[in-house]
Amino acid sequence: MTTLTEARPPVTEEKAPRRVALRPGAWVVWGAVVFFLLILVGIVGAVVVNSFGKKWFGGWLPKGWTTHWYGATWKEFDLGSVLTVTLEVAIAVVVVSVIVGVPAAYALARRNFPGKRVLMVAFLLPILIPPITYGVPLATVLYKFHLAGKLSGVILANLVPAVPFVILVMTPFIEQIDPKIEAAARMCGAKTWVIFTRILGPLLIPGMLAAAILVLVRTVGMFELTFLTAGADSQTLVVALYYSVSAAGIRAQQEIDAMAVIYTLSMLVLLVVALRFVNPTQLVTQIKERD
Amino acid sequence: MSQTKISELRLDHVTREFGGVRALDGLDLTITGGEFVALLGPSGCGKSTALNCLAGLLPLTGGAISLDDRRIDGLPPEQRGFGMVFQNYALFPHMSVRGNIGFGLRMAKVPKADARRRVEDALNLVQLTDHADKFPGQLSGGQQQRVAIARAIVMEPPLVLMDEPLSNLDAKLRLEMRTEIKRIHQTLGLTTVYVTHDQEEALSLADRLVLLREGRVQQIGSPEHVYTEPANRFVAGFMGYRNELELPVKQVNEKTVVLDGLGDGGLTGVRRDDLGGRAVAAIRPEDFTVGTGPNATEVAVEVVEYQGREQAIQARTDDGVELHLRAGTRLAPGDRVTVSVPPERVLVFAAESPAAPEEVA
Amino acid sequence: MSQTKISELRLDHVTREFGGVRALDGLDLTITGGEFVALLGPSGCGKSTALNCLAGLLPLTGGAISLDDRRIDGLPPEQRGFGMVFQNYALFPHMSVRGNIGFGLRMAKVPKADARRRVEDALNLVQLTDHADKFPGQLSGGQQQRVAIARAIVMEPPLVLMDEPLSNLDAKLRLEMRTEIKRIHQTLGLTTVYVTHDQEEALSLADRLVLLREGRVQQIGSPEHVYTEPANRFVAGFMGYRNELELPVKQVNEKTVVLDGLGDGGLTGVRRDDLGGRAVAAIRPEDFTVGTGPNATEVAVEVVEYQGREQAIQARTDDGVELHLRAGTRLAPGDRVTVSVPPERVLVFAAESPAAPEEVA
Amino acid sequence: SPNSGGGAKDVTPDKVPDNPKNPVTLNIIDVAGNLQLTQGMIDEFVKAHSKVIKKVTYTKATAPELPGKIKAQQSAGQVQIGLVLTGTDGLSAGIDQNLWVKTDDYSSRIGNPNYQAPAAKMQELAQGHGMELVYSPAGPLIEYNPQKVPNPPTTTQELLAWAKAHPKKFQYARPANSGPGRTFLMGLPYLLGDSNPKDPKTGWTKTWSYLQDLGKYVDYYPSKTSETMTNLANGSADMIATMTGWDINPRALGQVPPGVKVTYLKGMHWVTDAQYAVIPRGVSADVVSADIQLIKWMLTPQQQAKAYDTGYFYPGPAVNGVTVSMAPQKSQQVIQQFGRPEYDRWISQFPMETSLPAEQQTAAFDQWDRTVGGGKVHK
Amino acid sequence: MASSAVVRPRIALRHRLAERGVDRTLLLLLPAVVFVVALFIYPFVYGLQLSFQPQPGSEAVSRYGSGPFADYRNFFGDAYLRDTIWTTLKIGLPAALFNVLASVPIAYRMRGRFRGKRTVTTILVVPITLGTVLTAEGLLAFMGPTGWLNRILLDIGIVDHPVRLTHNYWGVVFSLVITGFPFAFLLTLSYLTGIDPTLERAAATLGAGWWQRFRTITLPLLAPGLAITFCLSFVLAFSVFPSAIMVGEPARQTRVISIAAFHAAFEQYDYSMASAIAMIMGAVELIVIGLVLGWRARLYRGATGGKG
Ligand SMILES: Nc1ncnc2c1ncn2[C@@H]1O[C@H](COP(=O)(O)OP(=O)(O)OP(=O)(O)O)[C@@H](O)[C@H]1O
Ligand SMILES: Nc1ncnc2c1ncn2[C@@H]1O[C@H](COP(=O)(O)OP(=O)(O)OP(=O)(O)O)[C@@H](O)[C@H]1O
Ligand SMILES: [Mg+2]
Ligand SMILES: [Mg+2]
Repeated sequence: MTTLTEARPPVTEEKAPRRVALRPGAWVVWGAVVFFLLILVGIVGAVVVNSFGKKWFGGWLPKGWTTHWYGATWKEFDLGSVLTVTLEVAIAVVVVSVIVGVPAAYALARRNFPGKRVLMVAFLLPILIPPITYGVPLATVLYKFHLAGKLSGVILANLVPAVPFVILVMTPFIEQIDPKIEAAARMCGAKTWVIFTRILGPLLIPGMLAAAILVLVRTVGMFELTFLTAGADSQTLVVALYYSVSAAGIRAQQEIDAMAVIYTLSMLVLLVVALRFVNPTQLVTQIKERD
Repeated sequence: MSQTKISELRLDHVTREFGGVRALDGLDLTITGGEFVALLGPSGCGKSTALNCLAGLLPLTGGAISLDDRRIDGLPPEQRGFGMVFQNYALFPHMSVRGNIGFGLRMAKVPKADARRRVEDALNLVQLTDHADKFPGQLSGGQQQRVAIARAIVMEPPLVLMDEPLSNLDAKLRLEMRTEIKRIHQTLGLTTVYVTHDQEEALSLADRLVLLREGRVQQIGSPEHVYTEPANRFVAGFMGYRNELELPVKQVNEKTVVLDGLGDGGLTGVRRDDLGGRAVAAIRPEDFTVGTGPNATEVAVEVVEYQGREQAIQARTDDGVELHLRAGTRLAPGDRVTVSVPPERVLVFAAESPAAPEEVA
Repeated sequence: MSQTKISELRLDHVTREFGGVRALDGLDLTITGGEFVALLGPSGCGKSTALNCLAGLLPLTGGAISLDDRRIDGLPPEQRGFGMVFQNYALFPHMSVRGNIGFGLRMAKVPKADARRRVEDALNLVQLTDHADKFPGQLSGGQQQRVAIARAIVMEPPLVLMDEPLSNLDAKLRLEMRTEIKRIHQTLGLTTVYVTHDQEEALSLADRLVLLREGRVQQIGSPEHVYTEPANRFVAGFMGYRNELELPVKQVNEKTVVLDGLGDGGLTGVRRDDLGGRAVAAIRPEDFTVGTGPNATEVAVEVVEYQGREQAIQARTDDGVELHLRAGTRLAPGDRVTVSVPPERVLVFAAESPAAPEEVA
Repeated sequence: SPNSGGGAKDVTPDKVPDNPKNPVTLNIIDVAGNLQLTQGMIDEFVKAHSKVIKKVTYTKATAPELPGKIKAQQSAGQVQIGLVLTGTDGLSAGIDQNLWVKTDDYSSRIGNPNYQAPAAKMQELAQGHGMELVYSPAGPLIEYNPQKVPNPPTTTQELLAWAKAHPKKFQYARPANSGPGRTFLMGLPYLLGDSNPKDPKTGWTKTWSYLQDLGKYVDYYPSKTSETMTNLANGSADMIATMTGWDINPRALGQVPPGVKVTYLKGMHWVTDAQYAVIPRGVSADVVSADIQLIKWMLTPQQQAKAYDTGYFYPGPAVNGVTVSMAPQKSQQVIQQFGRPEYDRWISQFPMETSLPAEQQTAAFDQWDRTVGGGKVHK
Repeated sequence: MASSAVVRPRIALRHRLAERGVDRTLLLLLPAVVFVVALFIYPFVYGLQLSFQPQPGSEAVSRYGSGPFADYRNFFGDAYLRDTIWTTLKIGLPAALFNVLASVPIAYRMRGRFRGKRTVTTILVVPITLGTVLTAEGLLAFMGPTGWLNRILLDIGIVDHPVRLTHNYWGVVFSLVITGFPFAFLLTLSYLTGIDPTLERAAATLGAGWWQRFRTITLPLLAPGLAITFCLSFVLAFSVFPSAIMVGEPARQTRVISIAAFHAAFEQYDYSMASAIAMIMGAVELIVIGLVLGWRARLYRGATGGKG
């Protein structure tokens, strides 16, 4: 056993110098992040403070506080049901657009076929062309088939830009995944559907999450198409919000702010819920980074 | 997915091109059920391509594949029901080892309890029980490879395709895994197509060897056949006839031939080709013996490599011909020794016979 | 990046944990400049981990690495200037073969013309000139591996770390590449740390072998030393002493020992440990000879594997002890033969000596 | 074509029953903020006439998008909106595109509302395709902070001089997005004595050059009236354009300090404003019937009194004979506290002009955008 | 053998098609294509043909007659309209570029593992929920002349008059950055984490410093994703509308093309002109995106990890 260890001085207990000091680049980046966040706090803070303020005629803070504005808007727009509708629409659009969009993105990412360019343009157009142009005829079609004026119409109309959006976002994600992994799944007898749900699904979660969040944001914020196809009981929050911002007439600034805060809060809840479930960093890499 | 056994798998002129270059060029092969076929050939000769075509992962550029007289080359991989061990493993990064191995069983809707048992068995087989809950990213190379093997084998598919499944394992483990693969192959009556670059593995496992070169078959035959009677100079070179001595032909007999330039009496060997003016004698290093005997010649030892009980020797004759041989006795560079080789161990090919390529395009 | 040669690289108690499990446990090793060190050990024993720690890709959990008495374990990999061939290649998928190989030279701002020449040389070396413009995704497994080798070697780094660089190459090519690696190592005076699972490779290439098991060093020594005098039962098993026969001790002498149960006169071997009641005799299959001689015993042949000139035999004594041996003569299952082994080729360890693990945790 | 009612089929008046066969669910869409004034009236109607309307749903939206929505429904033959409450913009867009039912056909059933004279003029803008519900003389008025502006301007020239002396302290919002902004714009031709106050393209030479001069001292044009109010409140502006409702209501809401004052410029003509109820073509006979009854109800003096609200559209009622004292208690209290007695005087004192028809308004906004708001680019 | 000889041509065709990328995988496109055709193509074609039918009595017709291109000629003939393209590009391009470029280094830093990473990520993504209205209101309140920001600046003494940060070009750009950055960041971060870190390690052993690793390994592998991120950010920024009005100077500096379209559609009720403007808008975007995607097509796109 003499070969096992060689004579050597005792190991020094001193810790190796680690790369702890941040490089200048890092300082700049983190500085920029902090700056951005400060601005953000200011912007959000100003609105939130005002929405609770009684009167704010300049000065650092309003004179007096109240929650009256929230009650007022809530009542005026019956926000309870509006929020429910918004939630339903948002979730339906996200789910359907992901289900329809991801397979299409898959085909676009994995295959080069004649006519692909034309198809890409066809998928790009709904994102590029403002709804002004196609909103009314689209709504006509939907009314004709008795789909508009209720939830289904709002959902369908919002899907028009959402599906291409998902396709566009997901294509690079799918390109990143090694096709060999799919091949392996097929060799295990997995059909296309299973490949999507069991193999690509989990690997694409960060991408789908990103796409879903963005679609969600766009849907909740999509005024024109929603308005054109909504019925009395299928209004979404943004319609109410736009009304309060740009409709004729007088309303308290605080009330608008209160509504904006409600809008943001409801989106925030959705976002945080989404982020709780999945982290926007890829599972795979996470595991790799553990070493 | 047919879990029934295969009775015949036929490849008819299977061809696959990549951008005009034929990676696989008219492969004709009939595999009978329960056979263990090994694909051999230099790096880049089309072995993986052949497996991928068989599995249905690459569309064919030409030819046909039929299983028991049913054309299957149009079938998607999941409907062929073959198992495959990928050269690069292709493990599911988001599933634990257990999840990876059990995936196929879940697909086949094997009852939970049964599946669990089979997964545990497979884990045991590849000696990964302790790592069952790790993810592929947390495994060593060899561990990953074993997961890939287990994942394919646990399905007990009628046809298993294995692409260098043991390349990252140490000698001891490789031996064990090899035995296991053989055992499974036999007990389950599977048909196996196996790619390896390890001759010993190929020889000991396979019923039949297929030698490929630049996408074209060079020889198909039993291990012994290929080993002792390589069809051409390329196969000989690839099968371990490391000494390829290009020498002028002195005398051609019916079965044997005498070449000039090695030893005093020339080099007598077995004739394998029609011969022109020059020929190539192919000799395995281990067929040389140190000491006088047939075809004796004196050489100077140049390089000695330690290889345990034996040494790998590079030596040179006085005529400047380089020889590779193995010696059990200790030699040192500079030593002069006489070596000999029995004529039946010397294969003589025409110099034009396809050579083991320096470069495989 | 220091292109100067290394004079001494010292690993002091280098330790690396993954979530509490020690993949590398107090590795002490001093590598002198120009040395060729091979790391050996079963799959998952920590070889890649050791290389990664050396390269600076994994932070240490404990211990220190010093290069010529300078602590380097805090340095980022790019400042260490070591070259590395990754076990999984890690080729840049968006660069051509040429681009991959030339990457390091571009980073080092080697003049264009010079770099081009060196890349071409490296391409030549790994026989990929014809594939120079392909992308990694278009290469076969072995071709990718050769790119990985070329990419590391073209830099001529003072220390090269190679993680199973030849595992996906065929025998012929492996032999050639092995020679090239050795040649480069010698002509450039590089220091090389080499992981392999191929014993022959390790024995013939390395100046020194390091045997690892579960992250701990088992033996460090010259190939011959490790081969003939394994430090313990584990090393013996790993180095090819495939027969590990646990038998009762009959008689203990100063240097030798006689065990009960094999042959009539017992099994005489070299004593390597202090012995208790039972001991383990480690014997290589190739050390058995068919025929009478010392330690003769009669066995029944059970399994015969074709391995070319030789056969791998699995046989059993009348006492039920299983033996692995090799035979040049043809045997068939059921044959009864007498086999013998010289006592100096039988190593006897205490039964408690660490065994080659069935399962490597 | 975009200008037709598409597939909308009109019900002819003879098909419209006096009472709906079945009580209807009425979808009311408000694009003018009109519900603030009229929701009380409607709710009371529904309570009192559950046989006519069993339920109302309210939708609020902005005017511009409304025609598109109605048109989509009409082209599909699926009109779901039963009644629209709109300002002049939505009204005339719909008239242009033939979206509204001709209410004149039902004048016998509605009866002749006893409109005040200026309100009656505003009703003419509806061209028989809608009924005016509320009315306000609006503006233009100047609102200022008396602490900063002890002597408010009394003429346009004084205003210009003041603005010059106090750059960036006078503000009015972009007319296209602001009631006071557009009232100021439409009132200026009268104040300046332009050749044709009804024709912004050719008849407003003085107005345009005045606004350009004034623009030199205007910091920027907010895109919402409320922002001018905020600026007045926090001191970044000292004088802004306003109108009656925008003077009273924000102070009542606490947006603007109660102490600010309002004045007018010499030569003032009121530019009146009104809001209407219109019925989209293509609704069922029952809905038309319910609409007619509802409109009639809303035009009774008792209901009209609710239009005083909190000074939001001051005064509000469109018909004669409605006094503050008839309004709900809360209205009375707000008007008492934040109303200005001088308004009644000014309303009777100055001539009333209807606001421009939508087309001319658009032209005026466009011109303003090009030459005043965007003028700085081209100079 | 006879039977297989008969079917051979059919199968060969299938293989040939597969070689060109036509196989059953393309069926996956079907739902999306059906969707786009059913719900988008008809309305879009309707809008397109509308843009070639100038509205009688409109300004375009009075100037350029009732030919199919009158609306387009009107748009390009009127500097006030034509300039909106330039104005929009001037806002949209820098904002989109900034969002994408700024998100790269931050996302790059966020890849590694550190405590609180999830929190920081979430906080950076949160502004996505603000919506244009809150952003606009917040900008006006916070950055307005009497807002907190100006108060702070005045109190510190950096400036002696309030700085105008709203109701001009910058106001709109700020609002686009605040809502657009998280968008770009979220995408970039997700694309970035799909890249196998081993590749960077390999580059490190070849002597590449962090910047070189980033430039030669990470960036090229990220580029296809960045291209898409840029396209989407650009589309968002190019179609900026509410904030151009609320925090911009809608008559002048921030008179973006969608204001012109809105004006035509909803103030003049000239839908054909609005369609024409929208088509022009789409065309401009398509040109920019076409350039970017054309560039993307030339990049490496494929697996960015794994063995080989
Ligand atoms: N996608 C591709 N595009 C272009 N050429 C390819 C592609 N895939 C493989 N090739 C080429 O086809 C040939 C055969 O490749 P294949 O992977 O079958 O080799 P192999 O026999 O498995 O080799 P190895 O033993 O090195 O794995 C190689 O020369 C390779 O470069
Ligand atoms: N990221 C990780 N997380 C947890 N465990 C890990 C991780 N990486 C490696 N390990 C474990 O550490 C041990 C050593 O791994 P290493 O890769 O060094 O093995 P190796 O000697 O290179 O094996 P092989 O010959 O199979 O490549 C293995 O048991 C492996 O499972
Ligand atoms: Mg291969
Ligand atoms: Mg390893």
